[in-house]
Order: sequence, then C-alpha cells, then structure tokens
Amino acid sequence: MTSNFDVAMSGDSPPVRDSGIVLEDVGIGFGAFQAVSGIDLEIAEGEFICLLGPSGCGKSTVLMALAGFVAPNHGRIWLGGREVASPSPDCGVVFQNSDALFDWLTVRQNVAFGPRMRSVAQARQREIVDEYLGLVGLRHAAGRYPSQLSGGMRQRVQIARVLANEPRVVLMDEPFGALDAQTREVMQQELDRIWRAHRSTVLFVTHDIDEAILLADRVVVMTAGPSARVKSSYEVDLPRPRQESSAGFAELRSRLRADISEEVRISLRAQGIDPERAAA
Amino acid sequence: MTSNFDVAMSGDSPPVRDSGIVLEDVGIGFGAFQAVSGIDLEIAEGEFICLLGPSGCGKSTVLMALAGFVAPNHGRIWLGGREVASPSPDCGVVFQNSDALFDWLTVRQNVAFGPRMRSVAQARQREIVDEYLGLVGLRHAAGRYPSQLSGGMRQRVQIARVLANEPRVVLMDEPFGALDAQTREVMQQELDRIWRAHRSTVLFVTHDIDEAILLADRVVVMTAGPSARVKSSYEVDLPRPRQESSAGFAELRSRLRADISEEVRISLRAQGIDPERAAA
Amino acid sequence: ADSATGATAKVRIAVGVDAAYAPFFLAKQEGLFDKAGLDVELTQTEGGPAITNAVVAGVAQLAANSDATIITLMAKSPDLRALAVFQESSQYLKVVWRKGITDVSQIKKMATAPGLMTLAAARYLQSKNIDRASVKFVNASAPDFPALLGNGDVDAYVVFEPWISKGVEQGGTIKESIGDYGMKYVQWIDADQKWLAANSAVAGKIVKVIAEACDIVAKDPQRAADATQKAVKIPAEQTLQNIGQIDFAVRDITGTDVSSAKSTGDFFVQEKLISAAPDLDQQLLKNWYSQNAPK
Amino acid sequence: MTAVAERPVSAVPARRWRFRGVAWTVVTLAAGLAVWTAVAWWYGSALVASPAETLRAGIDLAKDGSLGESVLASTRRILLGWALGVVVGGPIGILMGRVPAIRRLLDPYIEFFRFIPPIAFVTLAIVWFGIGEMSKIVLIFYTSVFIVTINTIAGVLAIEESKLRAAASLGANRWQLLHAVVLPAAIPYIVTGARLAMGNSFLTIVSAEIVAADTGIGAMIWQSRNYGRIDWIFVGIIALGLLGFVCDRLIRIGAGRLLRRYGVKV
Amino acid sequence: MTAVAERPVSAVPARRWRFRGVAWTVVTLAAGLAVWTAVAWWYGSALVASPAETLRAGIDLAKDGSLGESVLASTRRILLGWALGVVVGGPIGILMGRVPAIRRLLDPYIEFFRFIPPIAFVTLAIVWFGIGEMSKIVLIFYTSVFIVTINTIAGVLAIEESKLRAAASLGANRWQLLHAVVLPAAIPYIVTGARLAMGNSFLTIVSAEIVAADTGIGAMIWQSRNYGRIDWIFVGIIALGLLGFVCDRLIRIGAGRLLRRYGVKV
Ligand SMILES: Nc1ncnc2c1ncn2[C@@H]1O[C@H](COP(=O)(O)OP(=O)(O)OP(=O)(O)O)[C@@H](O)[C@H]1O
Ligand SMILES: Nc1ncnc2c1ncn2[C@@H]1O[C@H](COP(=O)(O)OP(=O)(O)OP(=O)(O)O)[C@@H](O)[C@H]1O
Ligand SMILES: [Mg+2]
Ligand SMILES: [Mg+2]
Repeated sequence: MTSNFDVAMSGDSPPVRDSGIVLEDVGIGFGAFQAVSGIDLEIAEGEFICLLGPSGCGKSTVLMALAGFVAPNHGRIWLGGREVASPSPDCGVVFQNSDALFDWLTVRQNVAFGPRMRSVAQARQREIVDEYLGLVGLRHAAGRYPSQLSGGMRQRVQIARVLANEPRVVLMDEPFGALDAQTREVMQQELDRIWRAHRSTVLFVTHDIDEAILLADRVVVMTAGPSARVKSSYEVDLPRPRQESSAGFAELRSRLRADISEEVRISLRAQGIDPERAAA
Repeated sequence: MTSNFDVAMSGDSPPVRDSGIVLEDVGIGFGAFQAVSGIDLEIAEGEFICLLGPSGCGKSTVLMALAGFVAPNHGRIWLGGREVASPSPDCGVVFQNSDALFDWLTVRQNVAFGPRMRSVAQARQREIVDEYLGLVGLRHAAGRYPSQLSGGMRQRVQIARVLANEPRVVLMDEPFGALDAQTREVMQQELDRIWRAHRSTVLFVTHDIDEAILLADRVVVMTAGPSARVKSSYEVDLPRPRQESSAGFAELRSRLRADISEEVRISLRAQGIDPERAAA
Repeated sequence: ADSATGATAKVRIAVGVDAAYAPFFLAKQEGLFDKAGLDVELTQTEGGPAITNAVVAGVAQLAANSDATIITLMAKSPDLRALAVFQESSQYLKVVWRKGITDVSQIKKMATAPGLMTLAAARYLQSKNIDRASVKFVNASAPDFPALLGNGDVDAYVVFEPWISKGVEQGGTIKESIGDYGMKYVQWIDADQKWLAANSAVAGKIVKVIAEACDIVAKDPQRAADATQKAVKIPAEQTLQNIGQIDFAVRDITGTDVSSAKSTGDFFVQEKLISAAPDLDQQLLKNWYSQNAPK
Repeated sequence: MTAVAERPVSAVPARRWRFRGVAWTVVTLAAGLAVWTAVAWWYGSALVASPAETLRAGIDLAKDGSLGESVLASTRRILLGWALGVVVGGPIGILMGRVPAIRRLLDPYIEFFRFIPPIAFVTLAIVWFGIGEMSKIVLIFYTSVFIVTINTIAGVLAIEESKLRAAASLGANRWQLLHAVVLPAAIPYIVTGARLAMGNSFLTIVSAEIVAADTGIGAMIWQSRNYGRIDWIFVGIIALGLLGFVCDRLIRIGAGRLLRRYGVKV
Repeated sequence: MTAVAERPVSAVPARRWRFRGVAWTVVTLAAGLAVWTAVAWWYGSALVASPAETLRAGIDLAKDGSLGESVLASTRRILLGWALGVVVGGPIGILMGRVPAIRRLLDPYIEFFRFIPPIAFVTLAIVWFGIGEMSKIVLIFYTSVFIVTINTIAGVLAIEESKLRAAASLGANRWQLLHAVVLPAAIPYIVTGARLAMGNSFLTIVSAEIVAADTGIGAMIWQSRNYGRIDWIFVGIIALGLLGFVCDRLIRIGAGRLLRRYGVKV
C-alpha cells in the first residue's frame, strides 16, 4: 500500500509529542449549555487513542473541535504544532452520522472526492478508490448512490473516503457502529494494519470496550456530561495484532468496564433512572 | 406501567400464530436490484425475534416492508391476519437512521407525537412522555431539539417515541447501535421488562449476538445479499431475565457466531476481500 | 447628429399604434420616405406619453403626439419642440353616456385616461356648467372604459374609437362629439431641439413627406387603411371609419394654437398634474414648417 | 498541518461583525447614491431624477399628504393580496405535493395561468370584482399565489421519506400527516415562497392600480409617466423599493424568530 | 391491526396511473373549456372571447404568419432573458449564500430593486440598451435574476453542515467547496428558482415588448388591447399560457432526467 506520507513517515522517527494533538483546558459549549470543560489531553503523533464515555457525554463534540468545525469557548487546541482554526485535509473525519456523504455522487465518486480535490491524476484516483473500496468490501456497490445503501454500507463509504485521502490525523466517530460483528472484526483488523503501516495519529470514538482495547495505544474515558472531562486514561501495552484471548486483555477489559460503568451509573442517576433496578 | 392494550392482553392467551406476522415467499427489489427474495417467516403474536445478518443483506429492507413502507415485489406479508398495505399505529418502527425524528419538535414533543395523534388528553400525554423519557434516560433533555442531541440520545428519543405509542408490534432497527455498553445494557433490561409486561410482537435487528440471545425468543439469521433469504433460525430456550453467564448462553453464542461468520465470509469473498488474510 | 451627414443618417420617428398614425404608416408602406432620399424608420411604442418619451430618451428623433400629451411632457423637458400640426379633429373624440343616464346632471363619475381624455372630460363638464369638483374622475386606460361603463362604475366618458362603439355595445349612447362643445384636438410632430438645430433640413423634408401622406390619406382613405392594416394589423374598415372623422393636413403652428395650448397647460397645472406650465412661446415653433419645408 | 485559514466552515458569527455590518451598509448606500447622482447628471432630469430632485419631490408629496396616503393605500393592497396568496398558495401547495389526484387536477391550470401577465386580466378583474379595492387585491393575489404554491410543492417533495413514514406508523392519519408533519417540514420553503411572492406583489402594483386608483404608488408611477413627472416616478420607485425592503426585513425577522425551529434561515 | 388503507406512505407509482393520467388531463381540459365557454357567453364577446372566436382568430393570425412570428420573437426574448437570469442569479446566489462579505454588499440592493416593477425601467432600458432586442432581454433578465438568486441563497443555507465540513476536511478549498459541494447541493433550489423565474419572464414580456416591438406576443396583447381586439388578446393569452406550459414541461423533464441525482423532484 502506498501513501502520500510514506516519505515523511519512513524511518522509525519516535512519536514527537509536540507535533501531535494537544488539548489545553478545553471547554466547548452550545449557548448556555457547556458540553465539555477542562479537557486536557495530549496525543503523540502516530498514537492511536480510543475515546470512551457515556452516551451524550461529549465525545463527538471534542472530535468536532479537533477537526476545526467548532471553536472551543475555553482553552486551546493544537494540532501538529499549530492552533486549530479550520478544517484541513491533514485531518480526516468519519462522522457519526452518515449524512456527510455526498448524495449526488456515487460511492466511487464519494471515495474519489479527496484525491479529486487534490487534483490527483485520473488513473491514480481510480487505483486509490479501488483499493479503499476493496478494503471496506464495497467494490460491488461502487456505482450506487448513498441513498441506495444500507446503514452499514454508508458507514463504510465514509471510512473509505477518509482513508483514501491518507490524512496524517484520523478522527473516527463510532465508525463501526452499524456493522455486524464479523464485518466489524475484519474492519478492525484492516484499520490496525493500515495504521501500523502509516502511523497516522488516530482518535477513535467507540462504545465497544473490546474494540478499544484491540486497537488503541491508549484508551481515554470521559465522565458523564454536562461539563464532561477526561476521567481516566489507560495505556494498552499488549503486542499487536491483538487477540481478545491474549493475556491482560480480560483484565483491562474489566477495569475499563468498571470505570465506565461507574460513570454511566452517575449519569443515569442524574437522569432519574435507578441503574440498580435496571440491572436487577 | 399501564397500556392501552392491557385489557386485550390480560389473561395468559397463548400466542396465536395466525394473528402474528407471516411472510410468505417475500421478495423485495429496488429497480433491477433484488435485495431479498424467497423469505418465509412466521412470527407468533407476542414473540420476540432478533434478526441478524451481514451488513447490507436486507434486514432494514424487510423491516420497511413489514411496516408497510415499501411493497414487496413478490409474495405476501400478513400482519395480524391482514395483508400489510400501509403503515399503522399498531406497528411501531424505530428507524436505523435518526433523521426520522421531527426536527421542529422538542424531545418531549417528539415522544408525545403518537399520543397527540390519538388525541390523548394533555395530562395523560404528559404522564406517558415523562415515563418513557425516564425509561431512556432523557428527562433532562426533554426541552432540547433533535439537532441538539448526540447520536445516542437521538436513538433513545426514537425508542421512547415508539414505545410511548404502545404498539402491538414493534420493529426496531439496531436501536441500541449508538449506545455505550453500559447504557445499552440498561436499555436491554428495560426493553425486556416492557416486553414481558406487554407481550407485544417484536422484530429486533441487531449486530450484537449477545444482545440477540439476551432478548430473543428466536434468533433469525439472514444470508448475505443480493437475494438474501433466511439462513437459519434458533429458538432461545433460556429463562428470563437472562444473564450472559447463564448456562447455554455461551453455546448458543458460538453456534450463532459460526453461522454468521460463514455468511459474512461468503459475502466478503463475493466482494473481493479475503477474510482469511483479514483474520490473520 | 451631424448636419453634413444628416441627409443619409437614419431618422427614427416614434408613433403609436392607432389609426391617427395612418399617414406615417402609409408613407412608410408606400416608400414615400425612400423616394425623398430619406432613411426613416418607424418606432412603435405603447402609445401615449411613451411616443414623445422616445424622443426625450434619444431613441427617436421625431414623434407625433396629441397636443395635451406633448404639453405635459414639455414641462419637464424644456428641449422639446413642436414643429407642425399634422392632424386635428373635433369629431374623433365623442361623449358616451351609460345606459340609464338621461340628463347630464346625473353624471357623477367619468372615466378618464391621463392627458387628452382628462382634458376633454373637464371641458365637457365646463361646457355644461357642471362643477368639476362634483364629478369624480376615475382614472383608467381607454380599453377599460367600456367595461367600466357597462358595469355602472362610471356614468360617462369622452374617448375615441373603438371605445366609443364598444361603449355602445355595453349599453351606452353617443351624446355628442367634442366639436359640439367647442373643443378640438390637434396632433403635433415634435423633436428635441438639440437634434433639430443640426438637422432642420432633414426634419423639413420628413415633415414635407408626411404632408404628402396626409393629403393622400384625406383623398384616398382606403389606401391609408390598407397601409395601416399592413403595418399594425388594425382592420382596414376600422381605420376607414375613424379617419373619416379626422382632418389630416400638415400646417404651421399658429398663434391660436399657442394660446389654446396655453389654456391646456393651465388646466394641467390647475389639476396639479404638472408643477408649472411649459414655456410654450419658446417650445411651440410658429411657422417652422413653412420656413423649413423644401419648396 | 492544519492550515490556519480565515474561518472554520462553521464560523460562529463574531460580535465585531455587527459594527462592521453597519459600516458596510453605510458604504454600500453611499456608493449607490453616488452612482445614482452620476447617472442623473449624465442623462439629465428629463430621463433620470437626481437624488436631490427626488428628495425635493418626495418632500413636496409628503407635505401635501399624498405620498403617505399612496404608501398606505398600496401597502394595504400589497399586503392583503400577498397574504391571500400565501394563505391560499401554501395549503394548495401542500395538497398538490401530497395528493396526486389534486396535483393532476390543478397542475395544468397553474402551469398555464402562471405565465399570463396580470395586465391581461385587468379588464376582467374590473368586471368581476368592481373598481374598488377588491380587483386590485385580486390581481396582486394572482401574481403571488403561484409562487407560493410552487415553492411549497418543492418543499413537500423534499421532505425526508422517513419522517413521513415515522408519522404514519405513529398513527397520524392523512390529515394529521399534512398539518403535523408536511406543513412544518415545508415551512422553510413556504417562507422563501412568501418572500418571492412579496416581490411579485410589488411588481404587480402598477398593473393593479392602473384602473381607478386615486391613491397608491403604482397609480402615482403610472400617472407621473403620463405627465412626464420623472421626479415623481422616482419618488414612487424609491418608495416601492424601500417599502419592499422593509416588508422583506419584517418577514425575515419575524420568520427568523417565530419559525426558527422549523429550520427557517434567512 | 394494520389498517388496509389506499396506499402506503411511499406509494410506488403504479402503471395504471399513466392511463388514468391521460384521462384526467382530458377531463381537466374539458372542464376548463366549459367554464371558459360559459364565461364568454355570459359576458359577451366585447369582454371575453369564446373558445371558438379565439380559435378562429388564432387560425387567422397563424395563416398570415404573424402568430408564428410573434411566438418565435417572444420565445427568443424570454428564453434569452431567463437564461441570463439563471446563469447570473445562480452563481450570485451561491456566492451570497457562502460569502458573508458579498451577502452584506449585495443584499440591500437585491432587497431594494426586486420590488421595483420593470415598467419603471422601460425608459431607462431603451436609453441604455437601445430599442432593439437588448433592452427587452435586459428587462426580462431583471425580473428573473432576483428569483433565482433568492432561491439559490435559500438552497445554500439549507445545505447540511456536515457535508460542508466533510468536504473541507477532505481538502476542498473555498472554490472547490463552492463548485463541488455547494452548487450540487443547491441544485434542487436553483431549479425551482429557474421555474419560478420562467414565470416572471413571461409576466414581463408585455412590459418588455411595449417599446418598439412590432412582433411578439406581448406587443400583440398590448396592441390588441389598444384597438379592442379581444379575440386577439385571447390568442395572445393562450399562446403565452401554452408556451409557458411547454417551457416548464421542458425544464421539468430536462431537470428530472439530467439532474435527478442532485435530488431534483418535479
Ligand atoms: N448543537 C447543539 N446544541 C446544544 N447542545 C448540543 C449540541 N450538540 C450537542 N449538544 C449536547 O452536547 C452533549 C454532548 O454531545 P455529543 O454529541 O458530543 O455526545 P457524544 O459523547 O458524542 O454522545 P453519543 O455517544 O451519544 O454520540 C449532549 O448533551 C448534547 O445534547
Ligand atoms: N433505495 C434503494 N435502492 C437501491 N438499493 C437499495 C436501496 N435501499 C437498499 N438497497 C440495497 O439493498 C440491500 C439491503 O439493504 P438494507 O438496508 O436492507 O441492509 P441491512 O441488512 O439493513 O444492512 P445494515 O446492517 O448495513 O443496515 C443493500 O445492498 C442496499 O444497497
Ligand atoms: Mg457522538
Ligand atoms: Mg439496516
């Protein structure tokens, strides 16, 4: 697999923290509602971070700020040594909602969008698109329009579209949420492979703890909102490619489970649900 | 919890197969593309069915036909003894995509939509809405508009909206897909509880095998498309409420896993992906 | 424009679309302008003030309009000059009463169109010693007069054909023509004085051709009617009927014309339709035709 | 890496734009006036009234009350005709968008009549509705209703199928579907239609006031045209332009406030 | 349980509607003709020409070639002015929708001029553009451009933020964003704008052809009005209506075919 960044990334340059992502006391609000606040997080270049947290805590919000789509109302965000001010092709985003697909373009054209914007030669575009469509198992649907796809297929088009642009930073918001377990596994392995080849910086939002442990260098857990912040952070020191059966996996899983569980309980209780009754 | 159907449902009337759902050699196509074909399936009244299958096989398509939104191009669908011809309030649908929410209504008003259409008294509407918003943990967000919600919250609004209408048949398309593991568990337990109380007929599409075993009376697996059909069907004979640790759970899980795995492999291979390489 | 090339430069004459312009259509149709070595083009306009406005706007060099219209426009366009009279009539405009009106004193509402028809209506009331203030003038365009009359929305109007006969179709009756109460209208040929100053010879030649055409119209109305039908599709019989009531002849503007124009100007000032009367002594060129027409 | 460009795609409107905005408006206005003055000077007052002449004429007409009266009379006609157009066009559009039988029935008529200039109907309007306000309002209604209808149909056709499906399976009957889902979802389109219809109402005011209007800006423009009062024509033009501007602003502010939750962006 | 109602929310257009459709059209047309005949009979031929009279007049005018000539001349003017309006209005709308500076600059002018009837500009148009085709085309352009612009702006403002965000983070620069995302996403609105603008082009044809138009349907209507040929006015009206109908059908069919993937529904 080739990449525009191969040259830049070749050589085992160690992750340089100050050229990665830095969030400094970041707060993001919507009108009177403060979704997240006081977020401090450093992500080294080439690091794979999984972000976990209760539904509605602010994961997507943080991603949108990192991508330069919304401005934080407090603190600062650096990406690659520069403060984030606007979207950039260096920072690809897989949105949680698949209406970010271009409805008037076929699957093929959607995936070719990034290369086309960079005026990549037609033949090369075709190569890239074929490669990434194959990756997500959608070659057979290359000529369809987004409205003719199933939910999982739409998600996969988004993934292919972002990866085809080979960004140095990839932000993914529950990219595998609508995939069946098996396809999901295949995708996880592909992503792991690509990441190991490219060493792009990845921030990956997921609800699946196993998936997080399988993929991440570090798993970051957020507290329940409002004013969500980073609760805890777990280095995942297991060798890659990982297996759910590998040693340490189960232990990390149960620690993460307990951690998030606590947060969700707090959030449910805050919402007037008795998690104990529900768990009974 | 009260229900409009309490009277009708009281007494331990046995599930009557011919007043449930019957799909008879059903085929559904989009233009030249035949998504599913030859689907035969009987669902007894009050039965809880989980539908599994590879991404893009046609699960949502089947649901849309059951709900009366699209007409099959082959075969017939009966629901409650009548052939399905149009949507009905007796058959609630949680869509896979959350753009089915009404953007101009608050969360509260969205959930109240069904009761409002049935001209339920204001006070009673309020009660119903509060109850179901509590159920999905969204009382605190009752005044927000859908555009101000996170992906998981939107999904939960949809669930509350459908359940608040207390339909006799519930079709759910990956309703818990965007929820964190913990919230998901709570929701699963709530759904199980409600179902046991109401005994509505449920067709539940999911990608989570554990979830399927946890909830279903029967798990139905579809083959990969095009022309997807029912591959196999598993009775789940475990006592409720179920636990992942309960006897028989693990066995059923591995059987299902193998079954779906095979289907996904076929579908991946058909799409030019080598599942073995990916699995390596 | 340049007087040296004036003989060959194209001259546009703005006209309206009704039988009153028969001489122009005839001259054009029968090639009279070409015969005189002139390059003349007719520009059809919506009629009314638009005809002379074409001269003001500079898209036409000559125009032909009724005195009332030209006088109102002269107030704001001091460069406008009237060169000659080419038609007059005391028969062409007639008073029509609606069904049910039996006495002039019953007239409470009259339909008027801006310009000549407002003047004619006012003069009519004046001649019958009816207080102008006691009658409401309903502004409309001539084509709507018959409908208003038939509806009973107005009691009378003064207008030209075909709105006279259409009024009759709507149940109205013809009472008299403007001549019967001592009014007549004239139509002038007008121009912008800047162009005129440099092109008086050409203008003279053109007016002379129109004079010839006017004579033909007077003598042989059928020819005029045919030319008009060919040019603007007005049915020949309609033109024939109308031009019988109009005296076509080019002549100098006289002192009488000037003084009657002044009283017209005063009327429009009184009605607050124009802010001040134009300088008619200056703008109506007395004896211009006899001085400039080629002998 | 990330380019530091001017604004992110979703720029939060910054406070300072407010003040810059006012400055801009002033500059824009001044530029417009300068061009107008230059044009007036070049073509002379017989063709183009200068800002000064227009102002003077405007003051004169305002002093004797006729300007105010005209503005009032025309505004009343325009607003009534327009409102009628919106009130009739919206529902018709919704019905046409949703009910194929009604669409098939009305479509040929709409697609025929909307191309016929109101001037062609002036006479008929007088015959049918008299010379009073009614015929004028009807003519204005005539040019606004089609625009609202067609924009509304477009709005109805653009509604996401899933919303309609959800409503139907939540028990909305046909009528409820129309007023509880189709209408709210089409509101942004109806508002755009209404704004465009407002424009057409103004364009028609001259045709509408040709007959039997003693007051009214359209009548004023028409009369002034006949008497060569360029300055009055310009007063009429400016009055129409400003009045339209104000009406549009009011619609936009009103819709932006009251209908914001329906997704109206103006 | 499930009510067996007429059609599901998403009715697949059944084949039989085709034939029913033709029948409907015939019935609709017949009803229209009947009403027209009745009205003509009631008001008499001085006010309303009957279908028969109109047909006879139409045949006469067609025979001497003037009808064909008029239709041709007007169609040319309308199509040119309209096309110019779409070609100018679309891009301006896109720029105004996306670039706040341009919006602030142009908005006051658009919101002023779009309320001024073209008749007020007839004189200026001939001064500036002569009495030839140009001034007519410009006047028609004038009444179509604003509609396209405003509808396009509405379309631009309705684009899902996420699409713009996705495009920006895929590397689209400002210009690419406009032509690769904003334009395609706004196309359904532009098409609706163009259809409405077509209507306005027709409404303006009379004003435009008042000056120096010896041919053209607008001129024909105006002149016939001036010499009271009601039957010819009706020929003009019918010609405009049919012509408009045909033009609109062509736009709809064309857009429905070529621009379907942009979500154009007509
Ligand atoms: N535009 C908005 N206006 C107001 N509140 C908003 C807006 N967008 C998000 N929020 C709120 O911010 C909070 C965080 O939302 P966010 O989408 O980041 O959650 P999330 O962690 O991604 O949740 P999920 O896992 O369900 O996707 C939520 O409470 C949500 O209601
Ligand atoms: N409107 C349409 N036009 C053409 N093809 C369609 C259309 N809708 C769905 N399809 C195709 O039908 C097949 C089944 O789609 P469906 O949405 O039912 O899948 P699914 O099983 O729900 O998948 P997922 O788990 O990803 O949601 C897919 O191949 C899809 O591309
Ligand atoms: Mg999220
Ligand atoms: Mg699906």
